[in-house]
Amino acid sequence: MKIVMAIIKPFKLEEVRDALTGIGVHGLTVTEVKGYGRQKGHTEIYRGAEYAVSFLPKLKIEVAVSADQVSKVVEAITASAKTGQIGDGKIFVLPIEHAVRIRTGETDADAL
Amino acid sequence: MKIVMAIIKPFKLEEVRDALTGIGVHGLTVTEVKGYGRQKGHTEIYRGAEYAVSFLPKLKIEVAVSADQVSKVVEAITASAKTGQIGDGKIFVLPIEHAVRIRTGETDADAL
Amino acid sequence: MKIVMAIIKPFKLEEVRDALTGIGVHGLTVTEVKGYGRQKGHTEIYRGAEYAVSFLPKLKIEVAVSADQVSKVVEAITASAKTGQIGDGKIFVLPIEHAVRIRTGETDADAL
Amino acid sequence: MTFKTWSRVGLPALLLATAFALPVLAQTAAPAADATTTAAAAAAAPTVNKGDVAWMLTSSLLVLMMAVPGLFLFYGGLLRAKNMLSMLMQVGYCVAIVGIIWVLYGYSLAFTGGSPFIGGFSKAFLSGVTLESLAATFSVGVAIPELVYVAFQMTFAMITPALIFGAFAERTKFTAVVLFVPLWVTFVYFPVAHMVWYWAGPDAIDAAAKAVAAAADGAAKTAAQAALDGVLADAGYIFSLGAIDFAGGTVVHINAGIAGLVACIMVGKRLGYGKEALSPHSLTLTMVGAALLWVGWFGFNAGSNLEANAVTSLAMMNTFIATCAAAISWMFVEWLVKGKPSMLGLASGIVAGLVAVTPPSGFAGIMGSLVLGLVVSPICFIFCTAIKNALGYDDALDVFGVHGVGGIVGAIATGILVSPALGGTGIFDYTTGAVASYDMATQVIAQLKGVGITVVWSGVGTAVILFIISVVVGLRPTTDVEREGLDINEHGERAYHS
Amino acid sequence: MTFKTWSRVGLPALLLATAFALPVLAQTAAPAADATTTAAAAAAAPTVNKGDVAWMLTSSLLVLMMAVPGLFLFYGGLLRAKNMLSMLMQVGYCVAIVGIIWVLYGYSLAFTGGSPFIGGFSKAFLSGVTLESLAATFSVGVAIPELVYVAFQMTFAMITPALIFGAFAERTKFTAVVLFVPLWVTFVYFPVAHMVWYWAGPDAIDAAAKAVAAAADGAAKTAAQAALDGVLADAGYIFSLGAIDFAGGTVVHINAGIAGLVACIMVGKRLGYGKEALSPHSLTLTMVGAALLWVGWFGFNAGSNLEANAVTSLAMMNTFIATCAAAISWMFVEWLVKGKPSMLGLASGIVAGLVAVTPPSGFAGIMGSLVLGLVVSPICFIFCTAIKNALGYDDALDVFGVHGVGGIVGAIATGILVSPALGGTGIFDYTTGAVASYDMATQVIAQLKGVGITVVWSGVGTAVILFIISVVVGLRPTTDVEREGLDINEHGERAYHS
Amino acid sequence: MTFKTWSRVGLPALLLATAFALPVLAQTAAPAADATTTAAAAAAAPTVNKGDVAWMLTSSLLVLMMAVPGLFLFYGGLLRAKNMLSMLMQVGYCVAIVGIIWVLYGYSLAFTGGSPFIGGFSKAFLSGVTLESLAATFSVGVAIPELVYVAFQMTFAMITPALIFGAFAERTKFTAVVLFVPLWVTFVYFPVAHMVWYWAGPDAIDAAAKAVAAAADGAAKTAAQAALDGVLADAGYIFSLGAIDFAGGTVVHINAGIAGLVACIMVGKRLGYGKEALSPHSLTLTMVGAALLWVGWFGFNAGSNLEANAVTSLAMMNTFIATCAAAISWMFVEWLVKGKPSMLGLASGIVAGLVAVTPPSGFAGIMGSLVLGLVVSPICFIFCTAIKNALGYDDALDVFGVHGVGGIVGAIATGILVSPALGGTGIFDYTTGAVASYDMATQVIAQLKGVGITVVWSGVGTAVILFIISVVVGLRPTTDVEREGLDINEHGERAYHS
Ligand SMILES: Nc1ncnc2c1ncn2[C@@H]1O[C@H](COP(=O)(O)OP(=O)(O)O)[C@@H](O)[C@H]1O
Ligand SMILES: Nc1ncnc2c1ncn2[C@@H]1O[C@H](COP(=O)(O)OP(=O)(O)O)[C@@H](O)[C@H]1O
Ligand SMILES: Nc1ncnc2c1ncn2[C@@H]1O[C@H](COP(=O)(O)OP(=O)(O)O)[C@@H](O)[C@H]1O
Repeated sequence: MKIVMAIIKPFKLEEVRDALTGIGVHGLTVTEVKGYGRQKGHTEIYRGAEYAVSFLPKLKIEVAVSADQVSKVVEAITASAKTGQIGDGKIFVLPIEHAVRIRTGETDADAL
Repeated sequence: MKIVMAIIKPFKLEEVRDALTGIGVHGLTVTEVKGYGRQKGHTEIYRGAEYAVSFLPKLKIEVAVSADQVSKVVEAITASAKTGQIGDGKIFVLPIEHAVRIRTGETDADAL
Repeated sequence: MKIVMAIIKPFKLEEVRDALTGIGVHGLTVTEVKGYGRQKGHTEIYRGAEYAVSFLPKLKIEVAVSADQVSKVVEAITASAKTGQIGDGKIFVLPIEHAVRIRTGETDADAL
Repeated sequence: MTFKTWSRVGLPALLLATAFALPVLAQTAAPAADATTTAAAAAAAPTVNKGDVAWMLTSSLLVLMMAVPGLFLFYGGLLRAKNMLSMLMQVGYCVAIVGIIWVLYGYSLAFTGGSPFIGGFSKAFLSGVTLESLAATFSVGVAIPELVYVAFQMTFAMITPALIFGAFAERTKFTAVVLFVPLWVTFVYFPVAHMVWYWAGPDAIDAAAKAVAAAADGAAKTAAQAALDGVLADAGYIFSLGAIDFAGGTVVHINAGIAGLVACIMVGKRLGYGKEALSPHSLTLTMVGAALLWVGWFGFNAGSNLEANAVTSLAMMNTFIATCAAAISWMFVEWLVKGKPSMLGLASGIVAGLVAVTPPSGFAGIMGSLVLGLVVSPICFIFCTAIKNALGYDDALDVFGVHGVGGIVGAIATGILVSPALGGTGIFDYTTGAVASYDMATQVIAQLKGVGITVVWSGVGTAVILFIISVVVGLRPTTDVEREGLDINEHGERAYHS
Repeated sequence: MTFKTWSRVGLPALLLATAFALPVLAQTAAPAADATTTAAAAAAAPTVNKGDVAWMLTSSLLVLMMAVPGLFLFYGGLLRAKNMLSMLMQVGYCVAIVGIIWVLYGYSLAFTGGSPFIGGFSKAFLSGVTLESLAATFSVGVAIPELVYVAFQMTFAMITPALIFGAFAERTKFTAVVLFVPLWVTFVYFPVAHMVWYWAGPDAIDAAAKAVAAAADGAAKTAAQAALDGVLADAGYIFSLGAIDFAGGTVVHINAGIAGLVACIMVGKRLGYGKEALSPHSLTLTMVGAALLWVGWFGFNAGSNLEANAVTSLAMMNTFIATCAAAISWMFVEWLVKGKPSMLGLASGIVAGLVAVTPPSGFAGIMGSLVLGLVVSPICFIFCTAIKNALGYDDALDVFGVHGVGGIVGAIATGILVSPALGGTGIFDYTTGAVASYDMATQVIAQLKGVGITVVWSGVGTAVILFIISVVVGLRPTTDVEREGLDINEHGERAYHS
Repeated sequence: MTFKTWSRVGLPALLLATAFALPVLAQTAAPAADATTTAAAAAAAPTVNKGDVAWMLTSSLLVLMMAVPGLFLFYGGLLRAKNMLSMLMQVGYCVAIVGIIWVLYGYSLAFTGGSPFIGGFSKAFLSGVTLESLAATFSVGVAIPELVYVAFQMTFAMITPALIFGAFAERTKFTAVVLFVPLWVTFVYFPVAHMVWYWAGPDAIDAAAKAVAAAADGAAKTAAQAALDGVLADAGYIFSLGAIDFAGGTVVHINAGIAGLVACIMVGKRLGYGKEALSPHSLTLTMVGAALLWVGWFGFNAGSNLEANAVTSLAMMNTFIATCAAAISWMFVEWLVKGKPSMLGLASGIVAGLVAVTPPSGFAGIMGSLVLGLVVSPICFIFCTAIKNALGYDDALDVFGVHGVGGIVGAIATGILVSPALGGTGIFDYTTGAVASYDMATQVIAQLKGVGITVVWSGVGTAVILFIISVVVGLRPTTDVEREGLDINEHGERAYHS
């Protein structure tokens, strides 16, 4: 099993969710994060003070899937989250050793 | 070492924390997340507009523990976070290769 | 490739970011989290009710780097995030199996 | 989404169309005389001063502002975010429905004669309240348009039930609240307001007293005296006992405070009470609400003089100073007892001071108000902390601890602070046209009677009403609904998105 | 940061320095007579009552409070956080620029004679408006200082264009708004205000009518009658048609509502409209804003009586009760149709009620207002839900659905509710000094004409103005800017940080 | 939780009980004559108009609303969330403690005769201020109840020290603030208020001047003239210099602005100042606060006329237009210089305009106010950006840059704008009963003297007070406390939870 963790632009969430449910993935967890990268931020001005804001709002999506689904999931996210402009984000795949569904105690593939 | 990452219902936090300290785990990190899964959301209505809200508030708990403690920790979380109703959440176990305590520079098991 | 995940004190963010860019790391993702650990919290008092608040505001930083950069990154974070006082936080290193840049489809090291 | 339910909407509209046919403002149809004006007719016609009208219109708005948005913010900020809208909804509903009830029959029940306990229906649908009809003030020969009085008093009725919601916040079904408000104002508020505030007015008494003085011989004297006695007897029960309440300490605060205590016990504790942190989601909003309550309260207290004169400014200064003193007092008491002065403590002190000075605001001297403010906060503080925790009821926003207890302290203190020897104004006797002689024991006992009657009436009335509601629709939502929040479940909304 | 741009700032200052040289308040330079005072001079000099002044000053502030912070909050809370500041900026800018325009030429265009469609420039720069000049009220012989009237009417002009912003919120360039406001007040608001509200005043009519009565023989009679006809003809076009509008239902609400509809269609839908959730970022702020609108609206409605008397209190009670009824009505309609009573629904009902009761507030009976409130909410509800969704325009904050539709309902209902047979006041005829005879059909037709003219004027005017702006600077920001939010991109700020 | 500390609470209560024994309002004990009424007795007794009373009561509340919640929001929103409650606490404490001090001795020190620099203790505990005592207005023969004046002036004293807190926000110990406020009002505010505003009043001067005119022969003339000179000399020092300040530009804004500058330098910079982003946590709250300041400021400026007449409406219009102009001016200046028009800029312009128009509000013509508004914003803008950054002091919320600088601009401009040739009212001379002849240089020099004295008094006084406090309890919290936030550490609370 793997966790696919993607950093995306916030307004792409609905499209990514739809793409994932389209390929049969029915669970995911989303976190509001701030990203720092090549995409440049803004200058904010508050009366006398100017601040360069380099952290931009992004969403982190985490999807646990069985190993054989990983490439399909990565593709789905890539396709749906892409705008082609800098700051579209990254996808990372991490290994999971074990999974449990709290409600039932089912484990691993059954837990997803 | 492993990281035990659990998605739970928000109001279960205190119970889970108590369960973990009960088995000698004294550190953890909590993130507010939104979860999408089997548990159905709500419809929100704002004057003319109805939105199906499928993302529900959840908490993500991350606990770094030595490999031998993993099963005890998973059990403690399962037991304390369970309501038996859909949406109770998941537990994932991920490998950690290295850990450091910033204050002292201690590493691995000593860092926890 | 690895993900270096660090829990730090919130006001250290700018210093850590500068330390990382100083060693050539130009991307990272930040999440607001709450930490529970040795550092003791506060008591909040709201009229009749006193609550011991044991969860303290922290930031989680996630940096994906190639395996050979890990130790440099860990050092940079340790050095810049340290105050020497309890609650400075932890660094965990996790393996990544795969990485993709959404905008271009580049993978692995090229994706960072 | 179905529109077939539309048809049902027509019913209330139809019912009201009937009332609507009453030519309430058509001047020809207006009865020439009502209780107020008949009595006044005996004397010279009272005059209306536009300065008074301006002040009373302003005061009505200030009291409205206390409820919306004052109470919205003061109460709402203390809740968890998931229940924020439920409070705004309840308070907003309360204000709106009470306004409707007020013009349908509320004003009539509270402010027409009839029995010492409740008025009649002679002014239902504001029948007979025209552009010409007048309401008495506290000065002989000075009146305000009756509609001004209707509006001003309406705002009191609007806010009082809303105060109670703080006690059972975060855990009460909206349908229960929907039923509670009309029943409570009808069976608790209007009677208590009538008992405390209804009287024949200064012009009627003055005229009758002058008739006694002018009466030529024994028989005429007896007749005139009987007439005077009749005028004096045309008053609410608590008023007749000699209890004084300048701006509604009993009617509003004790009434709501006791109802809150009963209600929070009957509804039961919030899930997690005493275990989880039920932290306020925005103390900023709470403090802004406290500030708006303070500003608005001058409509309440200084408006209750019904004129814009020196007594009004006295009521204003008393309200200022008691509040300042209570805020400082709560701050230091908490600092001493808990180790830190909290902003919520300061805000609580502000409200405790405002509550306590409500009954004596037009009667006390300013130094008296200062002492009252200093004294009330420690007492409320004990009730909101030690006593509430010891007894274990979940009065979520301390309606009893602040409004009930503060109101009782203020009502009793009024009997003391009115004393001319302590800088108070004394009590004016309209039959003699001078300040009456004052005896502290007598007055304090009268105050205690007023408090006692209000406590019992409100306590019993509230309990009966809630019992009926609990049988009919139930008081509490399901555990799941309460956990997830009332907003999303009962109202289909959430207060905040990013 | 460069300071070379500083030099450019001097220009507007210089321009104004010219105006500044006009000795507007120097009492010697003040023309002894203006339209108002000339007419009045024929009769006894009208008197000023300080109670009226106090109330009108207060009312002006209440209307200001409706805009800032009322509209800030009511509108702002409904937006996504990333566009919050853009709304505060637009409303703040609107209030400020209209204030300046008002004293430069706006007051003059709206409230001097000239043509039935627009006034002239005789009072530009408030020339001739001195500490001595007076403005008429609706009572013969009663005046207020003209500057009080200038201030009061200014606040109406300040808020009206700001109402429109709700329709095209979250997607309009700030530069477009900067151009829109001055153009719209000049070519739409001032003419409509002039058409609806400009008249010679009661003293002028009364004096001319008395002159007719006093005229000795036929020739004198004819001359006097001609003079009277002249005075009666010195009025705005819609006023002359006999349409009545107590506090601005046509001028403010229909005007803004129609402009909003046109604008939201011309600007186009928000990105993601109908697909993504465009949820309000803080319904708390929205409800606080609705509450402040409610409180402030009494300045609007009761202030429009220009005096502090019984009619003022009637306007106040009507405003209270229509609002209460509309809030309750919206709540129950939504409960029936959608299954849950929402707080936003309650807030919407409050505003719908306020809008609807604006034109009849000083004319209707209180039971009439109650029925009006019950009726207006379901109508607005249908427009904000079924009809808007069916037609697919993105009126983001329902400016048309609430202000436009509610205003039309209220304007028409005014023709009915003014009926003395329904408890209304009837329409006073200053030539006879009595309430005129009333015919419902006639009056409703007059109202419909007023509505129709306003709809056409506002619709056409707004479309032309926006078309010009779209050519000159464009209406919409880029997609990226809209996605990321107007605040950070157009104003360099974000509303919230932690 | 221990209750043994309870006993200590009794002490202040006991102290006050002594004061309480003074029969301040008992009418028999009231001295028949005080400075105001003695003087007036020579002329016809002045009359009280209820319209004035209504307006002044309203004005007092408007000024209270500026502080709470106006300043709460305007200042609080600009802070980081972790320090929000500390500001609410400080402002709330300030208002409350100053209210108490005011009735104990503050009113007496400011508004009784004695020396040109400070009053005496003759009205301590409001001794002699009864329901009958009157205070002069600016019109001969017109008075208001003295308690109205006490209330109105109290609200000025309440808000002024709170303005200073913006300068040293986010880094000052609460205990330091607790000591600062009583010391500062006593040694800085009351003297400056006395110097600027204390005078014998129009009736006294008028009566004395008439006595001079009526005096039969040389000896009587000399005596009468001496009496007149005595009456004229019975005034504060700055007043005697001929400096004019309609609503408190020197007393409130320069005073607080200079104190803020001194304080922020003495307290030192915030941790991270100039390095980390110290972003405002809610510009929404800030703009709502600015709006409430605007609305409330009319109580300040128009209320300062003490009557509800045409001059009051002039003060209102001036306040409106200067503010509109300053808002627009700041917006465009920032747009030109920084490239974007920011909402905080607009809000800053609003406040700068309000500050600047405070001293000339009842003296200037409306076009003069417009120019003043256009001019003041660029000046304040330079101080809040270029100059502050260049000099490196951390005036966190620009108390000096907006209130100090704007106040100085306004005070000097008053000397110009009062000119009848520029549309101003001129200065009334009560000895002749006409507008005095005007010389711009003379008046501007008088204004500069007033400014200079205030700057020095406030600067020195504040420095001494803060030095003493820094020795006694210290000014700054520990680094850890400042990092984590004052709220949780000093008050045991956090403003927001979810
Ligand atoms: N090395 C990294 N580790 C973790 N997150 C990263 C890393 N590099 C980029 N990110 C995340 O991806 C987001 C997008 O990256 P950015 O470099 O701006 O654009 P792009 O993905 O188009 O190259 C960043 O805002 C950040 O959240
Ligand atoms: N495949 C997944 N990857 C990551 N998170 C998941 C996944 N499936 C579920 N979750 C998380 O677990 C939560 C609960 O899942 P859900 O399917 O609603 O109920 P249950 O855990 O009872 O099966 C979701 O809200 C989501 O946050
Ligand atoms: N076992 C753990 N798993 C995950 N996070 C941890 C763990 N232990 C500590 N943390 C995180 O690190 C933070 C700092 O830990 P703490 O024990 O307070 O101090 P220190 O790092 O100085 O030992 C905690 O607030 C928490 O967020």
